[in-house]
Amino acid sequence: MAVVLIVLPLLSGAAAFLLRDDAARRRLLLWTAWLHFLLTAGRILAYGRWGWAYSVAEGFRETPFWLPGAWEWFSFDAPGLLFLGVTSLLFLGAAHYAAAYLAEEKRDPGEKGENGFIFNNAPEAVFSGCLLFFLSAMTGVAAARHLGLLWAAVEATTLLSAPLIYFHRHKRSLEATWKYLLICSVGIALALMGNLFMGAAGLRGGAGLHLDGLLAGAEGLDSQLLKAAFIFLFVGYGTKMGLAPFHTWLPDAHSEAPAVVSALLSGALLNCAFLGVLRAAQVCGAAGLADFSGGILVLFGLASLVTAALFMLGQRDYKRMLAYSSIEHMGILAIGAGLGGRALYGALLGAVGHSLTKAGLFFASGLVLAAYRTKQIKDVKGLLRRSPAVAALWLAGFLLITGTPPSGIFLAKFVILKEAVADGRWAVAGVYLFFLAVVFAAMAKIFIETTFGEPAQEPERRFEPPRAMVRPALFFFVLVAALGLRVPSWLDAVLNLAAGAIGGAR
Amino acid sequence: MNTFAELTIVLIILLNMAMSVSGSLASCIRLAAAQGVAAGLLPLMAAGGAHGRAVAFAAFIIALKGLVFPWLMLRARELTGARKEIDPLIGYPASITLCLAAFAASAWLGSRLPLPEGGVAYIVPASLATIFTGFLLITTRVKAITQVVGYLVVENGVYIFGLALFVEQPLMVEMAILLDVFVAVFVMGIAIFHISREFDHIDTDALSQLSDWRRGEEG
Amino acid sequence: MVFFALSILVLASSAFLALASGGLAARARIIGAGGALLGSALGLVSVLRVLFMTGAEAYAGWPAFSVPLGRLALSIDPLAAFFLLPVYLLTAFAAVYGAEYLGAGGGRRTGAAWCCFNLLSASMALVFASANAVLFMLAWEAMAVSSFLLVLYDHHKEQARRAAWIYLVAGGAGALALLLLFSLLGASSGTLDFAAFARPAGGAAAAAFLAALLGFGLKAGVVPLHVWLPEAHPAAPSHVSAVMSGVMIKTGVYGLIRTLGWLAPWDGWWGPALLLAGLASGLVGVIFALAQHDLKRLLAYSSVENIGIILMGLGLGVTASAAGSTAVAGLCFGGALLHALNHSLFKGLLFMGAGAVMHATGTGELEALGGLAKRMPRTSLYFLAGAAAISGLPPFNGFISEFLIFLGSFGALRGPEAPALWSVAVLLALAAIGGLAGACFARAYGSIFLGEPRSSRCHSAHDCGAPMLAGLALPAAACLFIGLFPSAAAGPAAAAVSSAFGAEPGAAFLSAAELPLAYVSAGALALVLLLALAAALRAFLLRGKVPAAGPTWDCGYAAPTARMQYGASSFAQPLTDFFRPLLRTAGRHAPPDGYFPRGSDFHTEAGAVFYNNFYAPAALMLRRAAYRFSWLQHGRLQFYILYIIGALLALLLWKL
Amino acid sequence: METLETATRFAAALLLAPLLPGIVNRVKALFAGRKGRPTLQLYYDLAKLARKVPVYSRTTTWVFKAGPAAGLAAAVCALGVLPFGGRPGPLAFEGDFLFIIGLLAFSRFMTVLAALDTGSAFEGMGASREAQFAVFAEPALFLSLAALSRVTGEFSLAGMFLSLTPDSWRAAAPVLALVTAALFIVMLAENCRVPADDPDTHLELTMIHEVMVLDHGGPELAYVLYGASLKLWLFAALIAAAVLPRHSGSWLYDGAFFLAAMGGIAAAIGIAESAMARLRMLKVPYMLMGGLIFAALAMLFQTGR
Repeated sequence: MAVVLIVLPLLSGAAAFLLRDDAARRRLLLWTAWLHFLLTAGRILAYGRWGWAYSVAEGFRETPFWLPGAWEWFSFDAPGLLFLGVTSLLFLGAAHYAAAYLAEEKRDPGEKGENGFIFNNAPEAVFSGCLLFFLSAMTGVAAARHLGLLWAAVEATTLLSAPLIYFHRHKRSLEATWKYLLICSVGIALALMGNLFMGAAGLRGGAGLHLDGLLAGAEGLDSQLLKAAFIFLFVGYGTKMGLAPFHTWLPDAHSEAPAVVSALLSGALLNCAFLGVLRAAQVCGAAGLADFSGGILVLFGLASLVTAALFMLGQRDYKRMLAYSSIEHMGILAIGAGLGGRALYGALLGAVGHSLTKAGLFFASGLVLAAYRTKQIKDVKGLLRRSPAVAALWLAGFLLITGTPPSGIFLAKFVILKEAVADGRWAVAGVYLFFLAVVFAAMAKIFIETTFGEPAQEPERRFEPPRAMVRPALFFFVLVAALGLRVPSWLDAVLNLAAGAIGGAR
Repeated sequence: MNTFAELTIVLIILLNMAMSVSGSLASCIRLAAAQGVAAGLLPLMAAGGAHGRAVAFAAFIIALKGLVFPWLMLRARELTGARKEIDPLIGYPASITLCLAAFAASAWLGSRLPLPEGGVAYIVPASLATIFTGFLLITTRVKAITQVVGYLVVENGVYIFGLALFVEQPLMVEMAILLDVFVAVFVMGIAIFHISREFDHIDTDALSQLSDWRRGEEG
Repeated sequence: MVFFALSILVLASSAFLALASGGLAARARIIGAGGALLGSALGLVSVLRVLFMTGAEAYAGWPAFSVPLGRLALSIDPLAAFFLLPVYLLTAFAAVYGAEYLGAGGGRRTGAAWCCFNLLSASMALVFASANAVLFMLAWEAMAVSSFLLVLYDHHKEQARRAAWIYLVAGGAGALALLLLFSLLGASSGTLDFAAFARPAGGAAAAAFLAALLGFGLKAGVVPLHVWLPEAHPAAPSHVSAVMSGVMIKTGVYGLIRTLGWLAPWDGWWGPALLLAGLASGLVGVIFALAQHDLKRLLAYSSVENIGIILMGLGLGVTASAAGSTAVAGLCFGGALLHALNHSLFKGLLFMGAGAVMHATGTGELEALGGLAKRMPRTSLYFLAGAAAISGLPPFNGFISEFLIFLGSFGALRGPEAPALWSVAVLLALAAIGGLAGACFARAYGSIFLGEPRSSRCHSAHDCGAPMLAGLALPAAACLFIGLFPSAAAGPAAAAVSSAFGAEPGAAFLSAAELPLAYVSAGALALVLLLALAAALRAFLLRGKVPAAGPTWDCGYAAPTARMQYGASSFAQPLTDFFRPLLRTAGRHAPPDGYFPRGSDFHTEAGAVFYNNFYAPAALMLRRAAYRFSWLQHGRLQFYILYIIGALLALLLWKL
Repeated sequence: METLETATRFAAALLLAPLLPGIVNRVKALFAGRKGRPTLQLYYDLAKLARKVPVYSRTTTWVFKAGPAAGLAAAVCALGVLPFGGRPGPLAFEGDFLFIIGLLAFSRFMTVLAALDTGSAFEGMGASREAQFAVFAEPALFLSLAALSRVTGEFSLAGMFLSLTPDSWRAAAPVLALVTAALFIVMLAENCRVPADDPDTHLELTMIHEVMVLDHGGPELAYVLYGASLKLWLFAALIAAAVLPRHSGSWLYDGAFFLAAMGGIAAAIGIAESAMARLRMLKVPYMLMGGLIFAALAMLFQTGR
């Protein structure tokens, strides 16, 4: 199953490179997304309903599967499934948006202007192909049972998303791409060090880097080496996840990439990195080092929250503002994961909510960009007059992302806070609350100024967004709001199992 | 056998020093390649038994790091018509001092880490020092290519470190990792090419337009 | 509970229908107003059932709403019902009024306004009825968001956007504080159902109290957390301001009362804390109200004042019942609750009256109005009733609740030391507030309706249509009714007190207040009778005589002009001068000079002192910090990588 | 029988009230060595005014005419609460003084509005001053009554004053003295007497209460004057009840004593007016605060005891 899910987008990606006809390629993109989504959904439901965890059909094994005691390369446990589900759903929306987006970009070919820049787009084949490869790599991250493979998959996501960021061929996007590429590669190199340490720690146990093996023999691991391993893995994957102070690439990449790519980066890629961190924490937890890993996670989570808040104050570019909000949420997730217990449940729920909401917001930001041709907040006024539909999306996204109920994010924040208070972590709760308030104030200012008021340019011309580009965001927002009203039993089961699997602090 | 290994280690360390002071781009690339080759040879000597798999693997690595990468980089350099100089942000004396300091620090660090005692002396410090040298190249050089070189050096260091720990990765994983590194360098090469086209040189200080530094607007 | 559910359903569905009616404002008006009326009628049924028949109703379950920690648990006890009463009453009044006020034009905007209005009512009702923290927060935030959108009704005005921002931020901060409160309570009791909440151990209780004071105080507009109120209320359409100021800020009071119920037994300093907050709010509110030039800002500040009165009652009650004197506590609690109800009636009336004035003249600037009593006789009559009521004068309802709090504080005088001393403070503050409020509203009424018009805007003014007048007349009648027959309101208030603070205070309240209230109503009736007699006597004395008409005598000055009247600021000047240290009144004065002075100018203005001197500097500090911090994102790749290495080394050295 | 007595007392108060200003004026005239107006002057004035036809400004509305009526009605209503000669009024109840204060505020409110209704600069000025002084007078009144109620432990005027005995003066002399002083000051201010105000000044700029009624004439003016006298009666009665804690059983004696005390207080007012000069307008609040401070001291003494 896992292998199928990995190979499917791989093949269609290759096909996308070969195909000549744009329409056909877009259709291929959509079909692949749908197929991937349906398979994933079925898998998750099967898991959530009947706890169908491992199976012969799951992944292929190091040694033939009829041998007992052999470990899979790829298979799904609860956390993997959860993130796979989010990724797949997100990709479905992104595919629809991308198809419409590419069509739009084709309709007025040639050079486009955007606050002063003139640029061309990369060939569409490269774009679609990389999108599909990207999906396959992320599926690999979710499914990997071997830390080495996990590492490889994460690095693959970096490399495959780089061309996507450089879709608009101009200086700024190129700079963003370069920074993204180098910073993330360096970070990932550190993660590789972490893997090595992990392996060294597991050397006596003979577990290698197999997650199952490590977890099984966790008591035998050398704690000092394990700590080193966690630190390296944390810094490595944390760089990819965008935790401060490793976040520096994130605002650039997210603001310069096309909206659909930003959505995928923020909604899916960061989750993959988060999964990497969680895996490391999982081993630490199993080895009884939960307090160690939890402390680090909480510390850097708070740091990210503070950084994001301070950079959102007086932010001048609304896509960068969204990027910083992603950093903020990654911080919240890290805090939740560090606190452990119920907070871990909150963190996972938050990850789901944030992915969908932020993706929708980036979609909306793409529409705003299309309506105003600028990312400067000061030049965007009176969106409500310019395009009521987009304004409604924009505002709804703001309310959802800041955790205004009904919203899954609200529940996540609440659960995490409750856990922090229950543990008597007063300082954590205090900083958490204060900077959440600061973030809220900063974002509120920006969203009010952009949405309301009178448009600057006269004569005012209405902007009618193509429905296909509005629908995905709408769909995601409805989902998140519904999540705030009702967490379905199967999802609850998956979340609980995932939280239980990762264990986390105490 | 270990003597050879230790000689290689010394060679690697010296290469680090050389890189930190080498003034020309091409030589820097070649030094990195040489280091990669040395690293690739290391397992054959260290692990003693030069059995089939190890040999094949070493050959592959040497081919990659000793031939493919330098070729890619030099080609990129040709295409971009980058000037020969490295033009570092800090002077060479400072660089070499930092490199030495890095080596000392990694010696200390290696002594602190309770690593499984390999036969080869100084392999852990050497690997760490290599990594730091890589970072040194990335952070103190202006050109984009040097940063890629730095990245390669970091990779070398990590690889040596892996050898030091005897972490026997399954072949598939090793392959995946190597593939990633290869693709990384490839993609970076492409990026450099684009950079040179857009900015008509590849100094990264041109690549600092994207920032949130609100100069001048107080409060 | 069925009726309540139906009312919520009707309100919500009519809201979405009104929105869906798109450009057709006329249809939106019918749907919106009709839905609001029907919904509030249904709601009133359920409220009255609880207050007079069933005593309490609860409902739990409905799996459709099931989230971690949250479930759909509703409960209407007398306390909730007592607060629900004004919700539905004012919703109905404001809907009737708004049907004319918003008009049949305005296209899509009108539909949106109706949608938000009905959602606001529904969410307020849900706030009072919900018995689970998550559900409560859901309703709470829905309330905040819908009112936020209504504040932005005139979003093309920069002022409105600023107000909306301040309001939204205040609401968000308050919500976070409430999350902290509920986390504390939930941590101790395990669940987030209100029924299961119990006082957490040790310092957590104090923390919870402070969190509640912050979160609910922000909504209630307690000084110094009131800064959003004078900004946001004037920005919204008048019938919305009526609902916001009349009912919505009461959700804060309600929350405080509930919290006190959960956190009992109370620490010693809580009562005084509430009391001091009340003192500050009451005095600051009324003093600033006295200094305002804009009618709606004035009314907003007076809301702060009335919240202060309510809190004084609560605080004194808490102090007294901590000292064991139940009767006093009962009187104070009852008075506070009753004042909450009364305030929503007369404040709603006054805001809608202000709306009528602005509708007719296009301005709420006191210095530009005058002489409207001739042109808008009925509006002026109703407004007068509201003004008298809010100044706490018999025979109106404002007097009743203040009378009860006074009675309580006098009772505390006889008791043990601590409450006695606090009660002296309350007495003084209430007395001063009474005098100041009287001055404030005499000033407002005088400069709007009496004398000669101060600008041409007033000449063409005339009474508005029947719906708006009805929206004014109904609350005015309610104010008079409670003023004349207070015993009718005492029963529900007593029930609410018992359901909030236990049976003893409720019973004590009823027994202590019954007789005095009967006498007060007798006295009020006597006053009305005597007024009638005086009028009759005058008529008798003037029978068959024709009073002559002339110019105002004005000590023989022949040609008085409208500009020579005593204006609003000159009326208030002696007091505003007296309180200048607090008001920081900024003045501009160009005295006439030379033998033939060209002209002179005197202008004073009381700014938002708390915002300018506390919040703005804090925000500036934060922005400065952000500015310095922003250097870190300078765009240089090399340094970015240094960050990573630095952090890595730090971690290695620190943790290994 | 009881009701008859009550009615008599009530009627007596209504009838005798206009006498007080007359007495005051007599005393002042005595001090000034003038012959002075007849004691019953106010009665004559009222009778004359009742017959006159008023002139209304075109600016005014019904509020202008309602002001005096409200003032009168409130004053009469307040008298119903007031104890007379050691007997509770017909409308005495727990906290009735609060009701009285409410009535006073009501009449003040309406009077101020009536003044503003004329649109005249002078009357607006007077109204503003009236409103300002009320802010300081009310707390003083409240606090003195609070001290009284703490001394006696009673909630109703009747209760307070009836439970005042010579012993309570012996026990709490300072408190009661301070309270009396505070009440006296408040009375002076509330009834626009020197030093707060000068009823027979002719300089409008310095007037407070008088200036508010400049435009009134005929029956309205009669209402105003009569209401003012009732108000004076009210405060005087409060003080009388405070300083006169003697209650023999028979209501005849008590009534006589009471009336004598009222006369005495009127005389005291006259003396004060002749002895003191008028304060500057800006100083009046400080005088009222003096009253407030007296009351506060009384309170402190009382809680200290």
